[in-house]
Amino acid sequence: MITFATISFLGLPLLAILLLNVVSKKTGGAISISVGYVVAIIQMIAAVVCMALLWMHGKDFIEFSLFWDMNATLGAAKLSVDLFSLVVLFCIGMVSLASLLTAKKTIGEKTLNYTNLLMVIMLGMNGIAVVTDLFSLYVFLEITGIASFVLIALLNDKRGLEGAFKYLVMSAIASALILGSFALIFTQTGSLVYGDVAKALADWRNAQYAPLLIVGFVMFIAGFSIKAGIAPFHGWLPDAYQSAPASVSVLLGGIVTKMAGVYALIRVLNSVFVAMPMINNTLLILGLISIVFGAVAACGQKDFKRILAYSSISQIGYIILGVASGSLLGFVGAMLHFFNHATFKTTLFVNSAAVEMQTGTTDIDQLGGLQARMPVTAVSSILAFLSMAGIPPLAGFWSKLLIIIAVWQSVSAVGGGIALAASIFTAAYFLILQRKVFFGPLEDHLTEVTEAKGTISLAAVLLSIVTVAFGVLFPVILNFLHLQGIL
Amino acid sequence: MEGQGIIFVCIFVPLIGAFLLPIVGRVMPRLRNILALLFVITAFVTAVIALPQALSGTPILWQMKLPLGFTMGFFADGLAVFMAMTSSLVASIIVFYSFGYIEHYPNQNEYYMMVVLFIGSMMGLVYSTNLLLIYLFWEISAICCWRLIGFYRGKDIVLRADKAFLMTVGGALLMLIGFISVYMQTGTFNLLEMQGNTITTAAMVLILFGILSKSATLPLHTWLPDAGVAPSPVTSLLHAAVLVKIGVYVFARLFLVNFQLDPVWDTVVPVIAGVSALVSAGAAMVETDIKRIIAYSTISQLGFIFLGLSCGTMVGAAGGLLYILMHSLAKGGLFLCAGIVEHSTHTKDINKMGGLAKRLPITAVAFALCAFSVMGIPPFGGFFAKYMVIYGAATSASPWLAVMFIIGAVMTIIYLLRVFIKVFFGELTHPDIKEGSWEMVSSVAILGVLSLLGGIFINLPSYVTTFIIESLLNL
Amino acid sequence: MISGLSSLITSGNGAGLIWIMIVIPVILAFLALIIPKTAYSGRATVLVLATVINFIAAIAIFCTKETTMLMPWAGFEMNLAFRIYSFSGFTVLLIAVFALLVAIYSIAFMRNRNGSGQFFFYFLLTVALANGAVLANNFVVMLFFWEGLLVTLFGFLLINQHSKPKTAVKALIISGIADLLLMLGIAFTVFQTGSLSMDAISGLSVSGMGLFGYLCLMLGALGKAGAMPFHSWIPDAAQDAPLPFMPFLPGSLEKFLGIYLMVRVSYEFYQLVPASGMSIAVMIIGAVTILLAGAMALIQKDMKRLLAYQEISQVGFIVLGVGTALPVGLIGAVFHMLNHATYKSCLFMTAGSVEYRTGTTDMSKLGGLMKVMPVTGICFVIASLAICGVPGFSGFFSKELIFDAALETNWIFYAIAVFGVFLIAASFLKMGQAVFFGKVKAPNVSMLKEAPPAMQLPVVILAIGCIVFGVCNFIPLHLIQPIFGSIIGNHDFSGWPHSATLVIISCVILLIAVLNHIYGYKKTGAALSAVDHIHYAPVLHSIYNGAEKRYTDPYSWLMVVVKIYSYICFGIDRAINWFYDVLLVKIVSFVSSRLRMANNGSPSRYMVWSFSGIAFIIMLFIALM
Amino acid sequence: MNIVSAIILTAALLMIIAGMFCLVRTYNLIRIIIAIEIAMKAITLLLVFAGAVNGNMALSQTFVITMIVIEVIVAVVAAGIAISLYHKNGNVDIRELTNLKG
Repeated sequence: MITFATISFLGLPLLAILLLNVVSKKTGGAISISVGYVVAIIQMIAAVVCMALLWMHGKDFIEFSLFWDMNATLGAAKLSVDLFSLVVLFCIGMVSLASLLTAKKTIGEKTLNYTNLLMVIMLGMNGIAVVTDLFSLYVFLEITGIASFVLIALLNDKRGLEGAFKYLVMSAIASALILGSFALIFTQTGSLVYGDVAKALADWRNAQYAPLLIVGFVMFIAGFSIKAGIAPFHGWLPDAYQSAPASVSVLLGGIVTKMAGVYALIRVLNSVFVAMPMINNTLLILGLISIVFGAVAACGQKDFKRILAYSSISQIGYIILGVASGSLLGFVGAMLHFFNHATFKTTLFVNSAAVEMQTGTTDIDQLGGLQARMPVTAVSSILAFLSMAGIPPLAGFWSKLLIIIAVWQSVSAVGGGIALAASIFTAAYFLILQRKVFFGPLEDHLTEVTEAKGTISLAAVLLSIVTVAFGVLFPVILNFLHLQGIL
Repeated sequence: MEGQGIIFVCIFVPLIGAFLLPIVGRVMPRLRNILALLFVITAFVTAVIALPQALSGTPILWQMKLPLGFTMGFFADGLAVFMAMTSSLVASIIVFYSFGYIEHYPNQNEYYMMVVLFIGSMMGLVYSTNLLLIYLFWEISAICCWRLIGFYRGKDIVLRADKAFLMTVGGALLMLIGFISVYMQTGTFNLLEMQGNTITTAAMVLILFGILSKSATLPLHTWLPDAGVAPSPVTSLLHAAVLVKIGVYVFARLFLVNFQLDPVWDTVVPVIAGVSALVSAGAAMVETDIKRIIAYSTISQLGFIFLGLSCGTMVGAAGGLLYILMHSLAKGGLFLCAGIVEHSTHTKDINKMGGLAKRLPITAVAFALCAFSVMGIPPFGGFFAKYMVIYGAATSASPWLAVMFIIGAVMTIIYLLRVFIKVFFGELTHPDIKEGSWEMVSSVAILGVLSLLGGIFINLPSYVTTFIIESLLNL
Repeated sequence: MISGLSSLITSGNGAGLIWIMIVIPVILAFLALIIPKTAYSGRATVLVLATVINFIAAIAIFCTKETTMLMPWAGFEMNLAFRIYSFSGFTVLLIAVFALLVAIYSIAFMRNRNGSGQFFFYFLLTVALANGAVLANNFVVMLFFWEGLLVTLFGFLLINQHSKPKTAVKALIISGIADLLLMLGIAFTVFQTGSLSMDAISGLSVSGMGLFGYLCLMLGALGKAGAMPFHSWIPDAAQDAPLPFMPFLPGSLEKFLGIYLMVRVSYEFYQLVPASGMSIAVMIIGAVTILLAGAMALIQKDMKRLLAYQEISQVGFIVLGVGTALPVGLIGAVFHMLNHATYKSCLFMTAGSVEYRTGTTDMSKLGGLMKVMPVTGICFVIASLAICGVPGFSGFFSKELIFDAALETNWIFYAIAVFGVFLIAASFLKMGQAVFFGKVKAPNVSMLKEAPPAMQLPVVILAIGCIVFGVCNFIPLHLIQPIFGSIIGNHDFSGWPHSATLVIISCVILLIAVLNHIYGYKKTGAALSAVDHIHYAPVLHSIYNGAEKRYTDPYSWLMVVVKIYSYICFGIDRAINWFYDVLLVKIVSFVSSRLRMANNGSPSRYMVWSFSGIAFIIMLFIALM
Repeated sequence: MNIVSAIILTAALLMIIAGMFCLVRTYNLIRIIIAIEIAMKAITLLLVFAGAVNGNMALSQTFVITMIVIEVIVAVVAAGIAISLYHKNGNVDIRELTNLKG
């Protein structure tokens, strides 16, 4: 059971890729989406099962291996899942499912390509979630990255290509920086497994190449900041999000940049750079800048997806803030916010996909009063946005609260205060978007618009339910975490 | 325990029931209306049932232990039950009024849902023992307020709704920072566990921001007059019965009951309240939009409530509570009357109205009754509240505050008379209008009569408020 | 009911009486409102019944020994407490008498007029509230009834003025301010003693907090009595309200209440020291009122307005008397209050009778009415003699007492008061001659006849009162003096004034007034313009002009102040709104548009940002290390 | 630090700077790809240097080889996008790529 569950994270996407490339192109398009559904759903189930197993056995993590013998010495990439990676894996499944649900109506004849690439990107992300050494991390990062470039450019339109190229260039720089930092760190450690690196770095100040290590740290932060889209490294992010096809935006905004940037950063930070206040504090400041910058910039945007992109920058700031606080509470907050962000941001991108599909545009100046015509989309967007703005009892509030308490407690009250007060800008762009798209009088040329039927609405509804349920049942979750000894 | 059941019914019937209404509304609009009324009345009835126990000295308490000091619970002491009763009573009448007012507009499902949710959040807020819960319900009410103000969906109207939302949420965020600062100091969000703590000035200021923004006190008040674009029952709900009272209630709950304050706040808060009362009273004199005038009057009267609650004397505090009740009844009535006038004449400009007393006699009388109550003229209920507040101020550490509020009271008389005379007397401008529907007219009549009875049978409400204040302050 | 009443009276159950005095008028008031217009006699019956019951109960109360009653009410010592004692019993009796007389008069007057139901309704409510205010033994209870009169006042003034309710607004605002000051005064007073019970407060000193308390209480009482600067609604009301309102509220009831409180405040709650600053201040208010209102009365061309100004002027005398803080002033003031109510009600009623028959009170349209309305005319003359203070009539005796007191404090006050008498006499000579003597002149001469008996009855009774209270002044004075036994000792003020000099001076002044009138009459040939030589005197002319345009009306100034203040506040409010609506929005949109422009779509720009970000990180590292 | 490491590090630094400068200053898509490759080669050098310093040459070599493979894929994808853009725009000037901004 446990083996199956763990192996399915990497094995299933691989298997699906094989399967999809065996079938002919004609039939492939039809079944590929269904295959995707199966993979995504199984991944979600597997994540939940693993969580249950962790809980039942009272373990912190489960180690496993894909092809090699677990106990082989050389080159044996050990994989491991703990609660955080399982939450993340669940999110990957969830967002992939949402992306697939959206894709069914929007992607057209490229369905097979799309599903193939989706499987690749899932493989990459799952890999990021389960690896335990920097080398494998890099490999899966690149897999994720390459798949997402192609996905953005999937429809081969001008905008998509442009966005993909910008993403590619920035991502390559990020890779160079990350890899450079790994190389510099490698000078000191001689191993790339998280635990070994952490041990070797514990005494880094006395190392032979200490200055090089500092350069490595800088490169590390900068590299992952580009990947995560933290201000001021964010330039590519709105362009990529805006230009991608609707279902790919769902994927990118919901999970990909979070995996490639934020999760990897958190993972490395937590397992490698243990107790380095310098890095934590830097990230804290970057997180604060991101929060304020993203939110203020979002207020002036004219495009639905760009608003969401900038809000991602802002929300990533919160996650970074939680981790940077260095305390367990902050980490849990970040984890929960990661999950919540995946939920509400995916909802919003699904909504933007619905609006784009039904009206043909995402320019908010050309929209208005859609609530009368698209009630499901409107209501789910309100819920998602309120969750994002940290309005209780929705999910976003609780994770934000934990993060801010953690920052307040362990670093500075001012930081926490600023982070919280910046939510007002979140509320501001939420209102601008709602007013221009959903609330307000119905524009004349939109009177014929109907609700996006079928899978898109289904995705929005399901995700909204998750957001609301998580928020309302948060006391239960909190109690559970407490009983598990995590809090 | 039976008592806890009562609180749960009181909170969750409207809170959860609200979400049923749109579903019911798709099938049977009439049933939806009745259900909405029923939910609100349930809240009122349960609050009344809870009153004896709240006054008995062993209030109902329900708690759920949570880690990190997040322990949540509901607690029905006299103050909470009093607020619940006041707001649900007025809200019931307002919902009843809506039957007539709102029936020709689209989005009724959302309207009833939001109204009932609004009441539910108020119920939840007053019983909460946890700062987070207070914040939670506080924000729910802000959301409802946002949807309700934007009910007519016009571009301008939605902008105003956004403004109200932004200002109250902005204040609330600052308040949350204050809450967290208190949490850092005490290690818990549970009010019952942090009773009697002295809180820092910074936290006090931050929390005050939230309270002032919600209760529309200078300088965070400007959303309230702008919210007059909402349907009249909504403005009534916002300005009179529920929304602005949330801030006042939290002020009473936190600073009257729970925290020790530096004595300097006994002067600072009344001064803020006084400036607010005076400036808004002046603005009310200049405005020509009937709803904006009454809205400014609300801001002005809230100053009196704050004065009563913050001046540091028992009489003042009891007067403040009494003021909440009387103001809810009377101001609710005024807004509903304004709604009838607006509905009949299709204008809100008082310069374009006149002599309506001939055509809307019951409305005119109800308006007069409510206006006299707000002015604080006996035998209407507002008199006692105003007297107690001013007496409380005059006997506090800084008696000169009372002078400020006497000027405010004079201004109240002047501007309310101005509206009353301009609208209901003078040359008849709209000869062919008639009274609103029977639901609307009877609602305002009830509120007018309640304002009067509240003064004549003052011993009932006054007994409750006196008891509450004495038991709270002698803890 | 009557039997129940009599048993109450015999048993001397004060508490029951108090309820009768308050509750029964209220119930009957609603009855009068409900009875349809067609059943006018029903309404009238209710009114008479109520006032008669009230009268009987008042007699009973007057005869009752000191009684207190206390019921819990609004908490915090705000008990429903009443107290019957000599002064309150006396005042209640006065209220009842005048209410009864005016009721009889108004039944005849209001027949066939609009709004009689409302009028009776407010009438009875006013009686109930006034009774409550006088009998109250708790400040809040007193304030409750006292301020409640605002509602009925407003109602009275609205009855005929649906299209132009300016006077109602003015009256409510002015009285409202006075009542709020009273509220403040009560708060300050109670602050010193800690008790709301009125009989628990005595002899506070007028200093410090007490000064404010006393001042506010006095202003509240002055406002009710209609002294300057709270007077200006009364002349307007005289023109706008149904006529019986004038003898009822401003003519009698409000004076009783105001002076009742003034006396209690100055002699009971506070210890007003003779010739102290506050005493002088109150006297100045009185003197100014006498002078200005008298001067205004002089030039009026309308009976009702003239009477109204005269009435204000009379209040000045009373205030002057109270303000001396001397026993003789006190007795003079209370006696004057009674006399004033008598003759002023009588005068208003005669004016009402004139209006009833001729349809106007404009003196330029009237003349020689003595021939057609002899009873009314004679009563008018008697009351005029009383108000002018002609020796032998009631006004003379009370005025002499006040003169005594004023002279004792400072001769200036005496001089002003005496000059006031001149103004009064001059204006009454003018009005009397213009309206009742000379050629018969009226808009409808042919249909003129004496007023109906029901209107004559109270007029005659009051006229007789003017004579009786003068000739047999021991009757009222022996009622009044025991009330203030503790203050005045065993002194008896009845009988002829003790200072012959003052009497002679008064007589001389009256003579001068007559000469002045004759001079003016000879000069212009018309009674109405007999004072034109004063009206159009060089300097006075422009002052009068201004006054006629209400430049001297404190209310106009108040409204100007309110308006300026309101615009300032509105400006502040708009500025705050501008901050949120414009400035904040502009700042945020400016910043975000800059950020938009910064993101120009060029990858090299993004890279430059990234490199600057790296530089920033390095700086942070350096700073953090 | 010996002279060899100093030379290697300086070389790597120069290559990185060259790559980055090229990235910022050039407008040709193909040149940008080349610039990325230059920078990546510097990183490769660093990895080799690291292996030499800590003695774990095997891991270093594995890493370098894997990296080269990935680099190729990235370069291929980038070139593919560049070619597509050339088909759409008729040139490979990055200044044409400003549809997305704001």
